[in-house]
Amino acid sequence: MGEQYYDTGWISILLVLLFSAFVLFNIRRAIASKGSGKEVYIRRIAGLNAIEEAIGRATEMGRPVLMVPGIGGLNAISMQALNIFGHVTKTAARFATPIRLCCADAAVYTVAQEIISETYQREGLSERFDQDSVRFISDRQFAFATGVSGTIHREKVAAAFFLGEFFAESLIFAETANSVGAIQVAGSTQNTQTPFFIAACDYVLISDEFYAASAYLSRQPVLVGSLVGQDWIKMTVMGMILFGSLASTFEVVSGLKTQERDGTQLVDGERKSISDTWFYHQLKPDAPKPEEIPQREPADGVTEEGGGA
Amino acid sequence: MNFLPLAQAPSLQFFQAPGGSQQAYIMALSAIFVGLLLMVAMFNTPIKLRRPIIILLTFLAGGFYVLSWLWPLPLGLDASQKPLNSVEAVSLTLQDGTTVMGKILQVIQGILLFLGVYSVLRVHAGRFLKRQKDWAFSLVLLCSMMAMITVGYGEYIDNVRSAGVHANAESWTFWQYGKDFLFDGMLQNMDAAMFSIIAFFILSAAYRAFRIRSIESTILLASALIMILALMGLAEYGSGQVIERITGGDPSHFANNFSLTSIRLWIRDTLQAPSIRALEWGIFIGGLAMGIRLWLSLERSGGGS
Amino acid sequence: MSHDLLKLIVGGIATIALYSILYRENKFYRFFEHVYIGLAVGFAVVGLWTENLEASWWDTMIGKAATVDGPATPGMWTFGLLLPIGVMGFMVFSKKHGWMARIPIGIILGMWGGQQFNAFATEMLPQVRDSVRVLVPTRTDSIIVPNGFVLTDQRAGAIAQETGMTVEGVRLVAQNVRLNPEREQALMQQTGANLDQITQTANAVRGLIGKEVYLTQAINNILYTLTLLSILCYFLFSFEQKGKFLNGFTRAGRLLLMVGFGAIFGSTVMTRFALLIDRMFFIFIEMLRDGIFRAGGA
Amino acid sequence: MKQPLWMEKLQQIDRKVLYLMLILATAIPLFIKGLVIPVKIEDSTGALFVKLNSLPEGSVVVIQSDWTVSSRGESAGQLEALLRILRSRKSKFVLFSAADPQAPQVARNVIRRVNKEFPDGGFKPWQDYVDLKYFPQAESFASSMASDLRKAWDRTMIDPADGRSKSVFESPVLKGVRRLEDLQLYTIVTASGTPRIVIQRFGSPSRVPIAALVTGVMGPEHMNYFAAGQLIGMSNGLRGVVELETMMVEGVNHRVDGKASKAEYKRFNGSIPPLEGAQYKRGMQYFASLHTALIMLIILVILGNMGIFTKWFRKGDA
Repeated sequence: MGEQYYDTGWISILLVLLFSAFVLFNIRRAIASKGSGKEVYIRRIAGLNAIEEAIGRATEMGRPVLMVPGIGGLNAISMQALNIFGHVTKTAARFATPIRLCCADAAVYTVAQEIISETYQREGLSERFDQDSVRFISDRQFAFATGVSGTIHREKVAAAFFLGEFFAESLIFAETANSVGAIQVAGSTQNTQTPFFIAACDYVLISDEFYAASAYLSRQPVLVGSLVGQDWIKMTVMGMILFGSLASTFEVVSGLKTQERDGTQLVDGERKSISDTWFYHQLKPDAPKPEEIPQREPADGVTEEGGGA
Repeated sequence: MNFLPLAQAPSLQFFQAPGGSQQAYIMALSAIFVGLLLMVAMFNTPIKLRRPIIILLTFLAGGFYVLSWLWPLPLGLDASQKPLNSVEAVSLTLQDGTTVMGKILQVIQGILLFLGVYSVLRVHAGRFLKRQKDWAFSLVLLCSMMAMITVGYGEYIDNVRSAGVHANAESWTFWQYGKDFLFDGMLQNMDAAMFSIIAFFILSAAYRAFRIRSIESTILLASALIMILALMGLAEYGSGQVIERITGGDPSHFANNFSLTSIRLWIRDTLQAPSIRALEWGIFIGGLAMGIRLWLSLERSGGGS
Repeated sequence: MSHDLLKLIVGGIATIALYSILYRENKFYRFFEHVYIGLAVGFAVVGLWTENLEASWWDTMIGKAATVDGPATPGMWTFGLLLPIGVMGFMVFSKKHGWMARIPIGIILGMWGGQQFNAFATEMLPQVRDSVRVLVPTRTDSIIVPNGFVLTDQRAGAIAQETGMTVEGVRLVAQNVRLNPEREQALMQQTGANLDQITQTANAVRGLIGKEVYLTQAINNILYTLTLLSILCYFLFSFEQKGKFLNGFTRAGRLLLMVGFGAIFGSTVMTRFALLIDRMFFIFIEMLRDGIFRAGGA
Repeated sequence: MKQPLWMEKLQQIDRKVLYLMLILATAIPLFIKGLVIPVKIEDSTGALFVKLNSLPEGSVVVIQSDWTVSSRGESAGQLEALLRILRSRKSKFVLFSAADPQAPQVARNVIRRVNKEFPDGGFKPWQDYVDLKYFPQAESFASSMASDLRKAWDRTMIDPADGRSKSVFESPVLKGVRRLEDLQLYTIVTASGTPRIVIQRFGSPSRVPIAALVTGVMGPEHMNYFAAGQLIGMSNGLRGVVELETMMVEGVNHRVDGKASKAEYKRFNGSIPPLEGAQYKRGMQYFASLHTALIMLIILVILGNMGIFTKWFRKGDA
């Protein structure tokens, strides 16, 4: 049965399992160390203060805070964004700053509704929560963009948070918010949009920093531990590349693949290319060779010609 | 063992009913009814049990995909062949199950969409009924929504009734024209308009914010400029002409390494490619870590309270 | 006025209305904004049944009886249970039963989570493999990738046999494999071989050169590896990046990151402008020139 | 340190003026006919073109068309070019979308338009292509394609010969197709990240070669997949369209009277003659406008930085 894995590659499965173990181990470690004084450390991301600063300004001006969790479906990225928004809402609720949370996915809208109302409840400010402040606009990308920019214009938001999966609409939001003078904090896991956020927003969480931000703000041991686990994975990958490069370099430089003796003269054969090296092969399962495919009986009721349908 | 039985094998599993028969309708409707009853019964679930139920369902939903990833794939098995042994048979079942799981996800997401529609109705119908600011525009929104729904379903029903005869542009009826007008004429064009409006914003953002204040922004700008220049066939051609003057058309001349194309390719392959790759990896790794957290319901707001 | 022309004109007006936000927020824009969102939500409701639930829920649940077009497919009545699960999502507005909304949400998130393992394995690991580079030159007789190669007798003989040229001819071609028309003409005269043979030989020699790593290539590979590692290092969060070396390394990572972002910016600008050009084509050529004016003139 | 007035003014041009200038810059070149701008062939586009041109007659290619009118500017040109090349190879294709319910209709419009160019009427449904319409849930659809094409593509289509609707696997296109391995090429014309999903779910890249024709936004990201061999070819945005059109008109490494070709692809050993009757189309028509727009962008960035430049020079003086 083992040879079946030939198609998927043992190494890749082992690596993913190892990486998962890193994450789980560190989450355990973080939970265990919580409150013991020797908590798991994560460094502060430069400029995270921008979030507090933005809410502060909105409060001063008495204008709403806008939050957009991207247009992605319900997945971990939107969840992470909503976690951060929960944090933002907490502060906003205390100062009675109005909030607007615009969603493009109904499932995300459901979760947002729940998280935000829970935040108000926990702060004991349920009466300040307006269900309509969490809105579903449209699931169509640019209808959503139009709706959000309309909201920005008409409500003259003072602070805008764009965190999550953003695509082309990112710049529409950023420039519109800029034109009404809102302070903006943005972060997208879509790297294609980050340069536009860099160009147009006041503060940008680049790539991974987005994950780190929610861990840092919430200080949940699960998030902190997972972040450390991610670091371990990264370091392993870095090690793999370094080791792999050195090993392959050694293999390519040190020897020729074949050396044939032709009469009395030593003739150089083919030099190994990088794809012939041992390390490279570890991560590259080959497609099955024809002779490895076992012979099987035809299934019931299936003729050679007509097929199954 | 297959979830989706082959057409020729009508031996039904317990969760199946003969297609399109009265039995199928009755069983499906009773399943809905029993489900709703169960849901009402669940109102009284003790608080202690609530979280485990959610965690278990989350775990099962994700567990299917984890299992089908871990289970060995048969080598070159195709649909017309019998599996060799039980390992292959299970693998086949898992693969069939992928389609079913996909459908389940789609159905649940679909039903949740009503929540979104409910939100839209609440906000805009409320604004209209209470005659709040901009109530007229809310009315416009509701009307155009109703128009789209009417025409959309009208066309759908008309197509079903006429067995697709009206689908040809020659035999269109009111419904087809209506849908074409609202959808192709308006919605699609407005999509394209909003998409292309970004070009204006890029221009003003670049003019306003692309300042070479720090080393970072200078590098960003320089890299972008080289990319933009090299995208332009003319700039590329012009620089090619200059290089050709120097080399005299000799492709083995050293100066060829300094053409705009060569410089851009060098930057792309040596610096851009790894930097984009490193960024992507951060996201992949984060995705894996979050996948584990959500699947096992470790996160507070992920699955339970 | 024909349907097509009407469609064009309304599409054009809608486009201009949405563009008017560039001037300032106005009633014209606001009107079309609300039309747009209304149409989009309406379309979602239409698509919900016609594109989604009908096929993936109803037809699966009820199945199909056998017809001339095909055999029967059995109905999976168990799919009926999905409706109550979805309905649980509506409990989110109830304070008492709000927890039930987490059941459908949990299922969606669980499925997403479970898929990440496979996605990670098939997506990331081939890229790790591709990032392994040779960091040291394998030949030191040239700093840059040379234009030609001095072949051993054995090698030249093998190529000559393959291409049907003389051994001397092969050697002559191998001296400089960057061909241009003049050089090809000269080689054809000198060796008496035809153009195909010469290009074939040149390619064989290029293949040999490609297997070697020269100093400049090794430097590029080192730069590649350093860029990758330094940016990965920049995104490490579990320790303070202190120390001169580490600090410099991550700082370099941040700068190199900007090179990547610049490239993305440059390439994206192309798309954005291309889409605007297409809209201009729609308004000026399709609607005005070929639509209104031609229709008016004809 | 005060700047001259004109310089300050140049740094504070009103947004609205910029917008108007951009409209003019993109619209005016559209009215000029017959412009041809030379362009160099990228490796990724060259590889795609060569792969397409090595398809044997009657081979079956998949076109997963995942774009709608909103990205017409780039994707329409790509699909048109792809169809023209496939026609010249006498290839058959399977059309569907896994990203957007509207995408199949948009693709059908393109097919209709391209078909008008051929005297024999171009691609005929059922005979030359099958239209599988839209499959929701790209992820699970790709998984089920990887496990069993027949179950994944379980659709019917009307056979024009007798007017009955039959399983698509009875059509001349899919008659010999059972698994992914039976397809010669899998192309994805897209405005989003769908190639990534296909690469993920198909697993081993050797099962079927995958090529992507993406918008410029997705270009840099997908370049990674091309470099790692997960994609065998790629066309990047409008520029990719122009390159494809150039290769169609000029051929690849094709020489007339010993003169060097205008379209060279160095990694390719052979040469490909121009396609019969090939002309510059939409790509080249938009390319001039792209130039004016980009030049305007560059000038504006320089203007925006004038203040900083002058500061540098002043420092130099002092």
